[in-house]
Amino acid sequence: MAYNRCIGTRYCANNCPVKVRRFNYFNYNAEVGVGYGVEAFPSAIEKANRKLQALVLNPEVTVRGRGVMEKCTYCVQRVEKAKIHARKEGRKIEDGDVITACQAACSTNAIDFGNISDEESVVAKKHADTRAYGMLEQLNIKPRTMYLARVRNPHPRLKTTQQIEDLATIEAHHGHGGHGEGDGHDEHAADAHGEAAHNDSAHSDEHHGEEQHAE
Amino acid sequence: MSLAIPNGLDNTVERPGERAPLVLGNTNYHDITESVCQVAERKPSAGWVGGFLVAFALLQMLGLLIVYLIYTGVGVWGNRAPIFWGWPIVNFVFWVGIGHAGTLISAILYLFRQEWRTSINRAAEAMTIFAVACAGTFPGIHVGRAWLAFWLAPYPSLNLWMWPQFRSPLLWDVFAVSTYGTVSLLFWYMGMVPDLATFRDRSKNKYRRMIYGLLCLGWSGSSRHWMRYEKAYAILAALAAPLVLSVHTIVSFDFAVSQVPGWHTTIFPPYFVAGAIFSGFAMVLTLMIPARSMLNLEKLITIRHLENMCKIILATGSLVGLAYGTEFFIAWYGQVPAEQFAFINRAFGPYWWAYWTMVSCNVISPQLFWFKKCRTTPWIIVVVCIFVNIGMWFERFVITITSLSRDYLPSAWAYFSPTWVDWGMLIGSFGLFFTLFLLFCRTLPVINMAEVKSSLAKQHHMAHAAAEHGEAEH
Amino acid sequence: MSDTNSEKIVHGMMAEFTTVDTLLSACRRIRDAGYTKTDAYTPFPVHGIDKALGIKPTILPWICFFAGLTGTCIALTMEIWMNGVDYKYIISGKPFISLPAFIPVAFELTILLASFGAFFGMWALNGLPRFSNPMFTDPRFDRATDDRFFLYIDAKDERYDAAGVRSLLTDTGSDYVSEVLEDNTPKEIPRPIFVIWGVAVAASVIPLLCVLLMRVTNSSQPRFHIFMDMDFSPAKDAQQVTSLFADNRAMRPDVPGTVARGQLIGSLDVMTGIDVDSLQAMNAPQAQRLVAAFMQDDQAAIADEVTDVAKAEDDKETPSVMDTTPWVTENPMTVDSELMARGQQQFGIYCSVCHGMDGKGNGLVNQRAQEKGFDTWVPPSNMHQDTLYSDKYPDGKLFSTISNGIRKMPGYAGQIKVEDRWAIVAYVRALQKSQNATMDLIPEGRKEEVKSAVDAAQKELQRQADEAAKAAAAREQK
Amino acid sequence: MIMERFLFPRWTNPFLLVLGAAIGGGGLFAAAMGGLLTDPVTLNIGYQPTQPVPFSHAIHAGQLKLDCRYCHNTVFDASHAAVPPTATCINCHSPKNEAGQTSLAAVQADSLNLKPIHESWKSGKSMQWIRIHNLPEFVYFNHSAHVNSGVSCVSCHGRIDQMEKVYQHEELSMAWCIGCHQNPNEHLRPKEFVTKLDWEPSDDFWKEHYDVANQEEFALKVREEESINPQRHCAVCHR
Repeated sequence: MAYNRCIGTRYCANNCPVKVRRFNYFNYNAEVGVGYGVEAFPSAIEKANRKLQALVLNPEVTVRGRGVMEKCTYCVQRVEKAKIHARKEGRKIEDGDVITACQAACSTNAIDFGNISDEESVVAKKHADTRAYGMLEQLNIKPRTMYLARVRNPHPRLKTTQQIEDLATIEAHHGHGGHGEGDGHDEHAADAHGEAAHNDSAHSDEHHGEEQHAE
Repeated sequence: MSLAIPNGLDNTVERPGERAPLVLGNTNYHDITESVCQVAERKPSAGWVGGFLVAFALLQMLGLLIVYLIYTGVGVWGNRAPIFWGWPIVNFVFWVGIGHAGTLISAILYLFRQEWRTSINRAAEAMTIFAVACAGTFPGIHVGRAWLAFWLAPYPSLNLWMWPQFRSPLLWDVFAVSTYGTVSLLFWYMGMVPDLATFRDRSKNKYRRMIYGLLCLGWSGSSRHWMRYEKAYAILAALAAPLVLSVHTIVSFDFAVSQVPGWHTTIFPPYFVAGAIFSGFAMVLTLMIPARSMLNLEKLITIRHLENMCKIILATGSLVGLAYGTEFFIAWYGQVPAEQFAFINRAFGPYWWAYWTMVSCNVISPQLFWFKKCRTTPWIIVVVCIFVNIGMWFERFVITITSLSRDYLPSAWAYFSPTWVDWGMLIGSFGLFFTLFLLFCRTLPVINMAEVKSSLAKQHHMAHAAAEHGEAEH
Repeated sequence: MSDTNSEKIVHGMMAEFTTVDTLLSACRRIRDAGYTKTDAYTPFPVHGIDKALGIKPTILPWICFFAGLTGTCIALTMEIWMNGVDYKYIISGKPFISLPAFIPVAFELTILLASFGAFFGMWALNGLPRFSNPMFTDPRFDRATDDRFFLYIDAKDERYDAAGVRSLLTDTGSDYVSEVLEDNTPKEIPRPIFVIWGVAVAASVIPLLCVLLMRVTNSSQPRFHIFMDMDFSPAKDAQQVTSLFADNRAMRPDVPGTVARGQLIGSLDVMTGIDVDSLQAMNAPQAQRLVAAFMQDDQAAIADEVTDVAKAEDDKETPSVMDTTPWVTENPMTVDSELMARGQQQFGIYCSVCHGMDGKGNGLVNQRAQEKGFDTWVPPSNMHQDTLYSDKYPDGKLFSTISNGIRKMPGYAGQIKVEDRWAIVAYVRALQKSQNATMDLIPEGRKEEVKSAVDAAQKELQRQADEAAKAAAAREQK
Repeated sequence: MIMERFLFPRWTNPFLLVLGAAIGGGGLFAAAMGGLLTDPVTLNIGYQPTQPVPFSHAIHAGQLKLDCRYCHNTVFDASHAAVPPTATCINCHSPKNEAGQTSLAAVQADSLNLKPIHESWKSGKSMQWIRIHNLPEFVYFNHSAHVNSGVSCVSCHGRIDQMEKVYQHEELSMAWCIGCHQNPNEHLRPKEFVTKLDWEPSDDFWKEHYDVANQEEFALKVREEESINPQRHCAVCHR
């Protein structure tokens, strides 16, 4: 999101199939003085209510004004910082360079973040996992965020015939097109990234066997 | 010089080998001038003054609400995730639809040589302009930062050096609606120039004469001018005809190009255009029927005109009904679960009331026009047309809001409820429309005198020729 | 009719008709009579009159066609250039030059420009707007837009002759034939209009001059923000002020008693240049004070603990703390060419300003201070004295001097990173060595190279000295 | 009576031409003025505020050849090129005490101009320097990313070392940033000369050190080697 370029038609939000976008309908920073009238002068910011300021707004991202769309940016400030850091050191982004805020906060380490165009990275490997699936993939929206399906009935000898067949189809499918996502991002090679999360909610084939969390 | 048409003749009856007259009464050219000019020249009636005051008050309310909106933020509307487009867009599409009839009557009926258009085209065109003005208001104020809406224009900014995104249907929409507004305005104005010259030449007052003189650009009625004028008019009609079809097509792209279930359908362009013509004609009739009696124009806008328009309403209304059916068929036939759900949800989901209001107003009520009695009785026409207007507003409501409120993920479903600002702006937009329309009635020629005279001349010529023919036979 | 009328210019002759048919037959008659500069004025377009008068078809359709074509070209060029060439941006995987997506705008602009062509072209070809027209002089002509039809023969016509035309027109059945005369309204454009225009043009120069002045001069006023959205952020950036903290600084110092992650370089020994374990054994209270000061991030206290210079100078009997402290004697960094380069660079930035690039204590700041003769200035030390060599002045002590200053030299701990200070130490050692180095110290392979470089440098120095001497001699002579 | 009928005077016909020309000319003039007025050269360049202390970059950076990093020491490491704390000034300008002594070797210890610095040093309150090169806060310019790629200070700040009183020398508009991101070649130089504002390579410099013919070739080579490909998507500068 380039917040400063957004004029707020909200068309993107309508079209977002997963409805993750939110809109700044009002000026939620009025308290700290960033308004659209006389209050907008910087000197008044200091005089204004300090409540929000005490929450320590992140200086590395734009504090959104009124009338702009809002979206998770995959912590672009951290991504850019890591990219610049890696550039100074003359190397490529590696696993662990970018820790997104959600990843840092996740108490069960369920989130991985990294460079999906680097086949050796953890996320790329998890994207290639047979358990990996994207939300609403059938719409051809090519999500970069992937989830991992539950692990069920791990012992081969306990698998039902149905499960073995299913697994065979899934594996065949991944063998063909599983690595496609990274290819379109040459220009953004360094920031191509993705997530892989262990998902503990039900996937499509609810009726197959036991469920087990992959911790 | 009068024509031998008895006063009060029923011109809705077709006699073989003979054209029914389009102008009634003992009419000559001067009578036409008189009956049209009296509308603007006499003192305003109490009804006009009252109507204008009400409309103007509503316009003020719209203005104040816009100020409030821009000062506070677009959250004053009922738009909430996931319904990011609410009433403003419903109103926009509704008004754009209304704005189709005028240019359609002027352009397409002109190209098809439908003489009966001459009495109604001016007012219908004016209505088009005013409806487009109402429509243009909404997307302008709908964006979150209205003061930056000029970023949509492809102007060279020395500061940013950024260009708009031509692959987005929203930008097509900007171009379509602004082009449509501009061309309609040119078309309307150009058609009015000879009549403005008539107004000039009848002016008793120096300033009136000066103002109309300026507006009519020194029109003298020279045959050379008329020839180029007619050519230009024909060309503009030929250009406006595809334009009028394209506008609602492109507006429908805003929806059809997206991937919201219920929006993403290829039927939208023709369906929107049919709906637009339908609602536009309904609005023209809603206005014309009271206006013709209040402004004493019954001889010029005859029952035959009304009947013809009713036939078009019947046709387009049935087309719209067909489109509703087709949507359901395609949803079933396409076998996309999300799409199927969207349509079942429309008819039987939480907005069932809106859907069935739409269907009954748009598809069922115009079926009355199969009966000649209904299409020739003005009050029945008005009632049906008001229902059609309501129905067409609900059509846009159903498309925009039911589709958005329930799309792919049930975790992101919601129910829309409008705020008082939504209501105020809908009503205020009618204030804008009627203020402009009432001003138009008082200051500009409401009927295209030159064209009516021209068709009268043709009638006369034909009558003359028939008489001569008859004489020769005897 | 007054006398003035006879002097008026006669434009032509017009005749009034009441029906289309009489007009048309009159038109045919005058056409057949050979008149070409003729025209008819009617309240509505009369069909067949172009033939009756012999009017040629218009070129308007061509104007429209080319205007429309221009519209298409402008739209496509604009879209292709803007989205496909000048600023490429990936939008949902669509190609940069996406013709289907470009069609709607191209279509709309085609229609728009073609309509402009038809509209403006028509007025231009008609010579309109034209407000003053001799035809309007006659009040009877007002009915030309109502229900009367006028035929007009221009006086410029070759066959025009007033009496003949009048009789011809009367002959066609017109009951009103009249000469079209110039009206007597003023012909000259009123002077005030030009005055107003002139004033407007003159006034428009003022904004132009203002803008040009803005372009060439500096201003103490910051840039004007037209739309302030998000230009000023309530989030605090580095080095901004805030009312939230007593010291008004938005940047916060480290929490006392902690070392931020990633900020501990090596060990305390590396950070201070002191062998802290030995110090603990020798002078436990001092060691504790030092560590405490370090943990509090109290630069002044650290400096006090490390370099109690005043005490050392006043009390010559007790040995200075500087001498008794167990300094780190070996540079803890890996000394390699990279570190040396780093040291040289950092020395160049921070040290050379006073100590000079060669470390002899005569940097540009010193030179200027000496020149101006400030009594508060103390010349920096020459690093090439044996008391500063590593045997008497251990690396740790040099590090500590850089960090905390000594005597009148300020400490640079705040400006130079720990690793860089050690790099400077390494470089200073090399610099010291270089001054008294002999050829024996140079590896065999590079002796030649160094020798020639030294020779060249000496020659250059000699040349500079000679030049300086010459210049001095010249000055003296003057 | 008849003569009272209003007729447009005859001068209106020629006047229309004059009016047309005036409207056309006026429109062109207005458009040109609009463009000129909103041109960043008009709006942005030349901001020269008066600082609390008349610090002369011409003396310090020009004559005394202090490296930029002596004061702005974070520029190679951080996004922000630090404005020096009072302590950095005190390195050379420590105040006199009652006895007329300075705690450090000092120049201009009595100067009135330095009074605010000395007061700040005593009170511990920061100097209120006025920021000149101030981008809107939704722009995230990173100094270290640029200087480490070999973009000199002079590219954005001009010849600060010649400025008695610093002013904004470049547009610092988005179009200007994009211009360089589109074609950065002419702004690249070897990293060791980034802070040398007056650096002019000698004729054989490129041949001798980099084995290329000229700066253009050097730029291409270094871009290839260090993959310096400035990007133009929004998230590079906006977050």
